[in-house]
Amino acid sequence: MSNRTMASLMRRAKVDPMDCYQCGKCAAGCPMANSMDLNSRQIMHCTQLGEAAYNKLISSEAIWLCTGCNVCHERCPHDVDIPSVIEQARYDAIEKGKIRRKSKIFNDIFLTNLKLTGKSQEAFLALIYNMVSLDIFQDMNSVPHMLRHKLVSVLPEFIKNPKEVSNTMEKSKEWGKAEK
Amino acid sequence: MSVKENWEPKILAFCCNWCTYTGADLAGLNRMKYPENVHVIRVPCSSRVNPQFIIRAFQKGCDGVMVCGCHPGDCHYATGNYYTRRRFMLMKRLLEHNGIDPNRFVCRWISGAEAAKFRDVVTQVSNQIKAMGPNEKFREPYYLEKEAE
Amino acid sequence: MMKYSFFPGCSMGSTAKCYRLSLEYVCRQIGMDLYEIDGWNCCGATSAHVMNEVMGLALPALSLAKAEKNFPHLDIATGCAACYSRLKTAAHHCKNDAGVRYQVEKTIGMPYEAKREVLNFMDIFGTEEAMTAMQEKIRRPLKGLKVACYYGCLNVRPAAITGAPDRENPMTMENIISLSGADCIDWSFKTECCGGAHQNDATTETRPLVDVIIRNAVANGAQCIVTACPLCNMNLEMRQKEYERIFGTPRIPVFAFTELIAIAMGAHWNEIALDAHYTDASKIIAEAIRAGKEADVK
Amino acid sequence: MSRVGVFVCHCGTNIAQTVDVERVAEAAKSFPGVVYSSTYKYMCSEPGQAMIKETIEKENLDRIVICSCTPRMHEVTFRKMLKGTKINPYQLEIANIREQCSWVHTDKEKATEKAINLARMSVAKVLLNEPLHTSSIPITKRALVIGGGIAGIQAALDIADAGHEVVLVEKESSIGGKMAMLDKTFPTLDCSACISTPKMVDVSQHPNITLMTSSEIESVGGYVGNFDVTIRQKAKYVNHDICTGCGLCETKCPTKVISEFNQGLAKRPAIGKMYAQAVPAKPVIDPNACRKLIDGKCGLCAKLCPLGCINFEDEDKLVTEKFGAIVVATGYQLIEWGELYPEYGGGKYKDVITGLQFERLVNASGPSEGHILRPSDNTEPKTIVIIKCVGSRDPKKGKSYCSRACCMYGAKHAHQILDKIPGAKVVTFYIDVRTPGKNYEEFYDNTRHDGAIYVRGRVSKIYEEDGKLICLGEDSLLARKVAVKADMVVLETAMVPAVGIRELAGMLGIAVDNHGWVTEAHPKLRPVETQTGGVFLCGVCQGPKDIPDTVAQAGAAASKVIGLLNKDSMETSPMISKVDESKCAGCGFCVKMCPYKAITLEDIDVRQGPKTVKKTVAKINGGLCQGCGACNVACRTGCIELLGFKNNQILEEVDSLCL
Repeated sequence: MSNRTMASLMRRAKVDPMDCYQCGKCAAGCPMANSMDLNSRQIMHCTQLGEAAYNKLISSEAIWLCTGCNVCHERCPHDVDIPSVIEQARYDAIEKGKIRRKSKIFNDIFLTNLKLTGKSQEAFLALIYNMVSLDIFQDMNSVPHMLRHKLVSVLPEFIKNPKEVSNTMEKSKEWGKAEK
Repeated sequence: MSVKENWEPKILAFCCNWCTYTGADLAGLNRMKYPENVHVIRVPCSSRVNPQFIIRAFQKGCDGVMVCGCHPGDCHYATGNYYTRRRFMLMKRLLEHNGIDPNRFVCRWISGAEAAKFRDVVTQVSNQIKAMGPNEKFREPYYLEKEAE
Repeated sequence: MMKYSFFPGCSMGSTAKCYRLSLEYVCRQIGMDLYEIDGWNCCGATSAHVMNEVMGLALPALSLAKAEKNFPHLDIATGCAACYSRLKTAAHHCKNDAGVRYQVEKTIGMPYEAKREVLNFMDIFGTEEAMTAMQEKIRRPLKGLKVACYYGCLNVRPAAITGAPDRENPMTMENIISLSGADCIDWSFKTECCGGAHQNDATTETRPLVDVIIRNAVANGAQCIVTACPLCNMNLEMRQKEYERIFGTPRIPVFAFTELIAIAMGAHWNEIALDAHYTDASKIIAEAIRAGKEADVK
Repeated sequence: MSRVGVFVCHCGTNIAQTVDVERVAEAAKSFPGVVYSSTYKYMCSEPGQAMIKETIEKENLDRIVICSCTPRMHEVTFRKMLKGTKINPYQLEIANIREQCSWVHTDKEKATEKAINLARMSVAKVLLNEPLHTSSIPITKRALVIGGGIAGIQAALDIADAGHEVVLVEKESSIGGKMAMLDKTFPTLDCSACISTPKMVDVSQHPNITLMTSSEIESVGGYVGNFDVTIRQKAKYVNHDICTGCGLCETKCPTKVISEFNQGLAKRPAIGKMYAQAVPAKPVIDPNACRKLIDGKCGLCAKLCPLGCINFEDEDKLVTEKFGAIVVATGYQLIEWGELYPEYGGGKYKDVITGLQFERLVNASGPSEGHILRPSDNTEPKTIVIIKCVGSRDPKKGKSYCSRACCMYGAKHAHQILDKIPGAKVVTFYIDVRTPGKNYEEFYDNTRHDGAIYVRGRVSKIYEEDGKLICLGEDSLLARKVAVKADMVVLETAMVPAVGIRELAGMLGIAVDNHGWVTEAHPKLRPVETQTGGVFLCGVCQGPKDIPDTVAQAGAAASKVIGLLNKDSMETSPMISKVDESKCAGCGFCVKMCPYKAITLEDIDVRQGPKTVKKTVAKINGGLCQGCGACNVACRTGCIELLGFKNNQILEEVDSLCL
């Protein structure tokens, strides 16, 4: 591949896109395929076609819907590590500021929370996410059950030294490989 | 001895008739380009290459020697290149023992279809030898004198 | 020697109450020691590795490095599939790629050599030693309970990281559960993804995933599903009411696999908070215990 | 004093445009031994050759160097040319100044320099060339055909029809191979048995063919024209000389085991014919199933046989025979897919079957008498999924290659289902449809018109729910996931080489590729020859192919065998190793090196002063030696020389480059 962006993507993902012969076994097994605007087979096709198609890929919703379950890679006859391609495509998307709205909200809340407490607080996350994303009533019917059985605590919990975590997170960003 | 300007190394390549020589022909057929300083000697099999030939080449003024054959397992004569492989592991050490940089001696597997690999290997070896400069060890005084002229 | 460093993960302290209590119960019974990693932190799943490559490796490595410092001779155990995957990935890359290890060590400011293995509790309870110990402690076998063992995706895949020998039809959990006397059904969605990673930010899209899993389990005769991951567990059971309304999905209790073992060992319901499940499980468990007693009498 | 002539070819402009040929010719005049040099537009052309011949006469040359294209191209041409002159054809060297000089370089100055160097090296070598003469070896006019499938049958018949004796060896108890299992053949849909059984009968009745069933090759010695082959005839426990094939034993045998011929879909007795039309039409006992042979408790067949043919004491026999040529036609088997594809159930679903199992199901002489029934419950399936490329085109789990026949027999299966089951639905999952053959595309077209649905995508998973096999695939043309609820699934699995091919190849000294397919001598120009002289191949053992190609290849192999056997003797290459017995110490190191077992140690008488003493020396068999030269290097005393590539010849080449 002559194109530098593509060459760099493939080096990082350790995948040769031309290994893929578009049989579709990956998409057939993908649990999310029907919700994706580009399914895993089409994602690989985008990487085969070059820069323009790749730009379409990094603007897609699909890369944010991948659950990383790896069933595509597991069953691929040519052992193409599709999750790794998607992962790298996401980093490229982040660098260009193209993140699916809901994913951005969720990930930002998650990482902010993590930075502050060193732990993820499932209930708080869900609550804040629902408010910011305007899905206010999502999962609300589970709340009484959770509170009754003390499945969530009312106050946020902290790990011993949250500072270490926030330091690690800050330093991680210094290496590049996608920001935010 | 100082390296003369525009110095070109002399590189000898022993190529087996069935794979590498065919690959070299294919490189020609495809009009691939590689340095002129490589000369091929055709042998039926890489296992035909007597270590004596290599010593002689260095002695007489070659700067690099290559032995190329079929990929292990693909030998036209079934097992010949396995002998080559073992022989030239020892050869490298022998050269080192004698004070010749073992990097001047290269053993590669190039099939009849790998014209591009032939070109790449030959080019790379040629550049490598060029960077190393002329071989001075092991040579008969006559050739050294001739070169000094 | 059944001793492990223990990485609990965030869910163990909250939503996975049943899992944690039953896990602790079983460990007490068989004399397995878990040493919680001092000062462990969240592994970052599912956001860190999505947003930043190094962060996705450094966060789990931070906990692993601490474990390595405190308990240099113990393998690391974790009960959550997502944590397992992140920890194992970090350990795998640090072990096999000197460049990654350098980056990670610089980032966390600690040395980390990735000398010890990261294990999930199926690996741990699946060892011969643990199996024998558990077998000895079974007091009231659960007779006739039909169980679908659900592994989820990250406990078995990717193969290069987990090293799981069979990714389509693994049997470790079945072997463990069969100790409890329950019958494990043969079904086809053991290792399909439940979409847990996107249960907040892509709820609509992940709903059908849970639906097909539960349907296949029920179609193959399962009375309950057991998992080895708090995220899977919550995702499979929390919204069943909603799925029933939307897809007509049948309702089915979902347990952590340690719960069934704990019950078979004689744990009291309160001890392991069995009533904290979203779908009532008391009936089938009581039935299984009763059948077990009858079989014993005969 | 040698008189060398150097002829430099322009090759039109191919050489001349980057190499100054005149300068090369001029420089050549100064080389030691050279008395003449010239250039010409096309040396290989008729006038070019005439010019060389004339010059040889005129200048009284005794050896020549031609600077032209690669020796792989025209060495043979020029050697033939020399046959008509006073020079021995081996007094020739070719300097490769086209492929390895003019075509790969651009700098004319440097290229010319290199061409001069190459010419000098060739001149240095040719000075040491010796006249060589071909010798001849006699040929045994009998052929051995290994494998009794349609390839072996065809080859045996063709060779026998040409008047040569043939021995056909088959490891099973009947010939017929895979073709005998099939129901119909694409694209004409003629009945496989109807076209193959007459050929099988022809084999059994042909006066020139000796049929050895239940036999395997034990060892192979010798060389082209003179092979010594030992064949193991496995015990049949039935005396075929008196057996009439009445079949009484078969019907009464109480032991029933899984039938391999019916692909596990039915049972067979422990004694019996492989199938109804078996040739020879006589039973054998399966020693792994027969109760009498296992624990001595039965022997019913022996009591029943009216002619007393049963002999439980029968033993394997070894026979050694001489052959002039060998044809390898060992065929294929289907890949064991169960272990490889856990996502397809790994074999736990009874109604997920292979293409060959389907052939038995749909075959009128098969277990269900031609009714397509589900193996699990013997009901007629309504929806059938056909999955192609299972094990083929799958480098991670199976094989990287395309099995070539599956697209067509997949279409045939679809056609047969639609034909036999009214209202049936057939969904074929494919990656590509490959129909390169006469009337193949038309057949595929018809199948689609018959109603077969083709979905482009590979199935990711098969699972059972509510008694249906659910096939999850992607319709990649719509980019949507599809789940087909099937009653039966047919997997068109990959062809893999027959078991034991590597051992057989080892005995024959032929090569197999990393999959185990036998390697032909040249993929295009020598497709039925192997690298060992006198050993030919045909059929699927060389790589997946369909019946027409197999039969065509069998005919081709037969014609090569006939061509060889029609000769009384054959010439051998003179460029082989030669031992200088006076120097040989008899260490035997070369014996171990030789890949062709061409070297043996022998005692000879030598005169030492007044006495005659015994001495052990290496002897080279000219028929076996292929001229690789491995023994030369191994020889401690330097007494073995490879004619045409002698040590001093190569050393001279080295020296002359460094001048």
